[in-house]
Amino acid sequence: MITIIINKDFKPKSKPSKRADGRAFDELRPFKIEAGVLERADGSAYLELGGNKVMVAVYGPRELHIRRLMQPDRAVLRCRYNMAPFSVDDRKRPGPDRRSVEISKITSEAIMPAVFLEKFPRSTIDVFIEILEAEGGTRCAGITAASVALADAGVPMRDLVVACAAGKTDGEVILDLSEAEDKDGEADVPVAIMPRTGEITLLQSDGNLTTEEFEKALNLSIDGCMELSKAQKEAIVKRYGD
Amino acid sequence: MITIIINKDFKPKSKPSKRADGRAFDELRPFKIEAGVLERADGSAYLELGGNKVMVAVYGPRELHIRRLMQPDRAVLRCRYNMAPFSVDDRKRPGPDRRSVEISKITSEAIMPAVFLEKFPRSTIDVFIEILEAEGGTRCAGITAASVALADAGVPMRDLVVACAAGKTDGEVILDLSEAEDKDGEADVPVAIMPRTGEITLLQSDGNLTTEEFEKALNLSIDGCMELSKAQKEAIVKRYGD
Amino acid sequence: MITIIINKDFKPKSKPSKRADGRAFDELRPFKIEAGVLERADGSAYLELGGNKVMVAVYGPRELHIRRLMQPDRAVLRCRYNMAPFSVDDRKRPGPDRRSVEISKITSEAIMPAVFLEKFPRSTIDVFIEILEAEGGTRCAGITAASVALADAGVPMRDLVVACAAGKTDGEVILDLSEAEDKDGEADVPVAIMPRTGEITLLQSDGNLTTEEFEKALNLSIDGCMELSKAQKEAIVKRYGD
Amino acid sequence: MVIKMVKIIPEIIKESLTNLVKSGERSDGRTFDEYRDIVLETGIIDKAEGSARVKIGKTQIMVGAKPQLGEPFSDTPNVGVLMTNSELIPMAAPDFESGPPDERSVELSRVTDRCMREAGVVDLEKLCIVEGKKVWMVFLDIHILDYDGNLMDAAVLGSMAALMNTKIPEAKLENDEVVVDHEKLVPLPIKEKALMCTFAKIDGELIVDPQLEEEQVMEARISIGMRADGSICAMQKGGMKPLNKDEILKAVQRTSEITKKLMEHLPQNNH
Amino acid sequence: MVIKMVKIIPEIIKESLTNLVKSGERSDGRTFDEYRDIVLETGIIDKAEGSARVKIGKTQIMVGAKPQLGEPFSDTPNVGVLMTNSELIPMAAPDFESGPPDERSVELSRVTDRCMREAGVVDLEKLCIVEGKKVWMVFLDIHILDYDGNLMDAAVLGSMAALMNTKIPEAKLENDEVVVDHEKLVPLPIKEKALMCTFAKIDGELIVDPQLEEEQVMEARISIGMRADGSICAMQKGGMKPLNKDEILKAVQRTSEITKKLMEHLPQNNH
Amino acid sequence: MVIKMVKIIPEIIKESLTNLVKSGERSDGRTFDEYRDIVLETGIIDKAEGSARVKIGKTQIMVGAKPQLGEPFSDTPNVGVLMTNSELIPMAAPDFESGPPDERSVELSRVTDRCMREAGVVDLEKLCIVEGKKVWMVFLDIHILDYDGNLMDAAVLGSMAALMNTKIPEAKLENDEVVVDHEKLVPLPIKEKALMCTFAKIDGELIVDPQLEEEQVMEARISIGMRADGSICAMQKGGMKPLNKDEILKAVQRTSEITKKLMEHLPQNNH
Repeated sequence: MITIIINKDFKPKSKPSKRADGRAFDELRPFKIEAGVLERADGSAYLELGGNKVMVAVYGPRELHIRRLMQPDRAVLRCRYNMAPFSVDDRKRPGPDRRSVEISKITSEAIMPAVFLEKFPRSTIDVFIEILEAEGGTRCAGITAASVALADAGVPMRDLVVACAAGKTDGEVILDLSEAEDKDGEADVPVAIMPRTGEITLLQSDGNLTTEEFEKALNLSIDGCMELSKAQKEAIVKRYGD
Repeated sequence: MITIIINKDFKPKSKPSKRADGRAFDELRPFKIEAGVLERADGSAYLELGGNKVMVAVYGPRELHIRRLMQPDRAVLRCRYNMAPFSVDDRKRPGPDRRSVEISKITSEAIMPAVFLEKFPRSTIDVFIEILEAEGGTRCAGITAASVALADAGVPMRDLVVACAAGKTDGEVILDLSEAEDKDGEADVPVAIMPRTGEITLLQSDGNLTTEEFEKALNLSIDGCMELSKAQKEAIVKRYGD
Repeated sequence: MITIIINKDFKPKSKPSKRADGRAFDELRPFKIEAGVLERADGSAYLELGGNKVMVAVYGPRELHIRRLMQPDRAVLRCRYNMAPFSVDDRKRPGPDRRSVEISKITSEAIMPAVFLEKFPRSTIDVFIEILEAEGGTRCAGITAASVALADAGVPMRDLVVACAAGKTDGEVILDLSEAEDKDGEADVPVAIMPRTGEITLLQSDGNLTTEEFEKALNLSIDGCMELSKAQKEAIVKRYGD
Repeated sequence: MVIKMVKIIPEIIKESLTNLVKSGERSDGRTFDEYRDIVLETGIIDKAEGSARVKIGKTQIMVGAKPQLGEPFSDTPNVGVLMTNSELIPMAAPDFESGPPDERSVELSRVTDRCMREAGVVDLEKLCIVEGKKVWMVFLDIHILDYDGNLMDAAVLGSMAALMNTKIPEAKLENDEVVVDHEKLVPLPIKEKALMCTFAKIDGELIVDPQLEEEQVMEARISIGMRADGSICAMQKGGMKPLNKDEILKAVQRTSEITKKLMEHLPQNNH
Repeated sequence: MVIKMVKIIPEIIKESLTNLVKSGERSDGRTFDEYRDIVLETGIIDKAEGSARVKIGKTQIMVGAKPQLGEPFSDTPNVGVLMTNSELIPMAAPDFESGPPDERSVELSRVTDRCMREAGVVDLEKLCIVEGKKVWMVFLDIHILDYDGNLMDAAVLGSMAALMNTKIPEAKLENDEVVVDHEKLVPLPIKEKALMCTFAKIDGELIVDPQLEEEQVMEARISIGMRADGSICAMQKGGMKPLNKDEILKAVQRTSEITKKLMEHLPQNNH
Repeated sequence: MVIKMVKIIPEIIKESLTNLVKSGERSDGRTFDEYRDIVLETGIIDKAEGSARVKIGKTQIMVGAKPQLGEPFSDTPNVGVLMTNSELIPMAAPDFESGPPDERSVELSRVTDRCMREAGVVDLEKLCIVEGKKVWMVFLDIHILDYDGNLMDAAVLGSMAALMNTKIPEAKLENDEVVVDHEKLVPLPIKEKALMCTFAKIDGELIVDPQLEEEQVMEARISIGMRADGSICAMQKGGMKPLNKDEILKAVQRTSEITKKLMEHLPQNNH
């Protein structure tokens, strides 16, 4: 029942790099994506990317009990990004903080363009993203896993949104910063796209970049997204067949 | 109007003990129970047990304003156990803490089996337990007083739930631990029963006991309950006559 | 569009004093009042009094969404007094504290008698008072500005409530204590009146006063109110014409 | 048995109470300047260093005082701290709710606090143990058990009595260490006595110590805190209608008389 | 596609489950004393000093243990601290909600905490570094991922396994300074083993390890924490109906048997 | 007089605004690259060590900066701290509510904070007084008074101006004591200048500085923070529809031009 795509045979396909883990500048960390990993949720997915471990549950479309949130012509999409207390080096106090509130908001906005919300007026689709272990890039990992969980829940979508970050460390623009690279890095550019059209649904930039470096980072992120996109689809195929 | 049962003539009825306050192993602390001690509440009771002073108010059955709590076929019973800030040695910060949340929950469960909730669909019965002074065994004292307050409010019940703890100190199983005995003690077993059937509606055990010791503590608690039960009934008779 | 009444030509009209800022005992600090200073609000006003800077916005009468607050026969008047974090010497943590909760309550009670609430059943009128800079006497400044903002919003009123404090420093009863005078002072008596009838809608006294001193402070406050009342009316005339 | 109905029909009660006041009477037979029966007990909670239970008619509150060692505020390094807190717990009335203190509860504790503080009831300087470092903080907790009107006067009376009842451990500085001796208890240093007197305005008349139904129909309320020496230490107007100046001055005058009698309820010395 | 309907029709399920129990059966074919399949993995979260994932049937939880340096409680200056927290995160069931822990969650963590603490699972005295000043505080966080009943037993099993899996840095007092060496990790000192065994009462019968639908129709619940030596270290009754004494004593007896088998799921040593 | 009705009829406004954009126009006559009138005043709050009021068209905000002594974060012991907070107070718009910051408010303050921090606007190392022990923490509080769109650019402009306006007391280490001289005020050390430029996408076109009605109908939003040297220090996409790569790169290019002009609104030196 459970689909596992382990990226074990991953080999560098480009020029050598000085990255601590030996990756090329345009190389993702090893990853795996599984669909349908939880019983109670309507849809679910599990994703590992480097040291990140992310679980996503989707409930809905279902009735929305809070009347003032209700939309007469479409479903509401609510995403909750949450870190487990044990997911980081120093225990995180349970409950939302400002960072998770912001990430929850932009995650909703990243996924929303792909979902046919207009098919489910007055209802809600709830996406719960749990970061079980964090090692840099969790917001993108959460979005990538959430799309798979939505598909697993049978929610009709235009496309499977996928997300990946590029950044800059030691003056070089590289793909998919690890936690260590992010900490010492100069910039981080998380991006989410709808791969069919290449349209961008999440974009942030944190740190200093020239406009050229930014463009390079943006392109690199999109390449990373395309690669993860394949794994998303394989996870769904493994779960449901073609 | 107010009924007072002072347990002043209480004398040891069993073998001598080494307890600090001179009680026998199966002896309750002095206690008194009064019904009808408040004006605004629909029902009320006051209980002293050793150094414990407990006041209970009951409101209801009354309309329930929170729709999502409403039950179509029965009343909701809501208990709130609260300690006054001055009730303990080190001032307690006002507001619920985890301990009082748990005690409120198990108090509700302890009382519920006795109440004919099905007679009052869509309504609520609210039980407010205020610990004015705490000296060990407040959860049981609260339950015992709450039953009297419910009866005083005219809430129809199968039985008057009554609660009492036994425990283990210095290797001996004894009834109704005082605060000092609880602090140095090895185990505490709070129990609530419906005395007509002997059925148990509250049971916790905290500390290490052999299965034999546990059974002894359970029996001792039930004996204590039976004794307190008489005082509950006398309090109600004193208030309303036979 | 915006009305400014700057009290620059203000000259002492009574006996000299030993007040740090050279004011006579019955002299207000320089002040100005403007109506209609915000775009989104239905009504607004800005007031300076000494170092105090106060902005008020009024929304309503508008629909009240919280059903349990709704009044079938009149509008609800809700006032929120809030200090900006940068308005005081030591940064104020955002959000309500006990002081602002009390001031919000008495501000509502001070303004309510003047408003024809019965004309707007089931609705709310919301008054938001922001203290941008505080230098003693902000609760009175807020009430005075709030009346102008209510008038600017077109809310029908019996009168324009106006507020001012008197107090006692160095054994002398004086009008309109500055922050420094309040800190070293012995008492403070904030008063709000409806100037047409002289009726008092706010009255507090904080500090020790003989009954004679209290009466003197009360009279002085009322005089201060009458002077501010003129400026309120001029602000409205400047905004709307006669 | 049926669900209990809300019992008050305010318009009818209002008319009846107003008519009574018009003819100089009150529903419980009191005169306009007469308090309900007051019962005051102190020292009722063994675990509280000071405590009092006050009944004014059917209104019943408990006040507990607990000292704690703490740091003084940086702008008053040589004085102790008095903290007043109150809770309108849901036990006391059908419309009181669980949760953080609402605006009525905040007003009650702040007015009580100002009355005690501005009157100089406690000699806070004597609560300083080490200047700028260690002082006694006294927490006054006002617990409302049964609400039948006039909480302000009950809270101030209970607080005054609880403070007079309070004993704190002796604290000394020995070899740069603060030694707190829980065996040697000394009375809290009480400097002044102050009480509060509340009037409700009904049909233009001021009546003292309003019971609940009078509060429910009153036009306005005025509470006046007064010291034993007759000076005003606190005042707070409440309610949705105005008062005029004469009414206020008359209330002050009457408070002077009434407070003298109220003071008799306090114990003679603190103990 | 239509909005999903709430799937449970409790009355019908209740009847069917009750009838099964009457005839000595359960909906998934288990006997009354039989647990669902248990899968236990430890050390799955690299950033947590100890971790475990427990699956009991379709119920799935994760537990992480993280040590932090802190001050001991003033009344127990020479022992470390174990803090247990749980969250019924909305991922795990359609009716779990975001927000501060509700009463079910508080009960779960408090019962787990008592079970671990009273059994003496961790040798807390060895977690003291400097008496009265510095001790290890171990935070146990119970994260519910998938809820299909019997969280109590899962939480205790996961907590026990996570603690046995926990390594803490060596901490020494050198020249009046606490030196914490993150390179030298030592196993958390485990003194005892304890697990919990929960029974649901349906139609007067006690069945172990209730799955969700059994919990939804049960009359009452009893959870019994037991140490490897057979002593009872925790007990908690739940549910809206009573239990009688015989049922309780029978449950204790059966727990002794079942716990022995449950213990086999734990690793032999802590590592 | 009747209760005011909600004034916006989004579909009609949407069509009208979209049609305008199609023909290269905007409702207030601006070009796609044109800001509304900007009014910037600094030093308006005497009690704040730095302050600014920004009006962009009818949008009005105030920013106050207040330094406080504090401890540095343990992983950056030799740098000061910049804390940014914003409140969408209910004064500013009919749909803003009292209470803790909502997600819009959190995003606003976090994006502003990143823009200031990543641009290196304040020389935080100079805010260290004693390494690991005492640093200046500068609190930036963004207070929204009137909301007519484009809060991001207003918040960054106001924050930049308030920081340039900020003076902090001289703090020195003398005989192991930190001496803070409130008479000697020194300007906050400003290292870089950075501003933000926000575009709304309507009908596929990007228009700068959207006013409220443009925000209400926009498909997406992109905010770009840029330093005086033309480097990108922050970026945040918003809104419910996607952007394509060309749109983003074009927005970056246009930001370079527009930011130069925006910078002219800032004072020449900090003072």
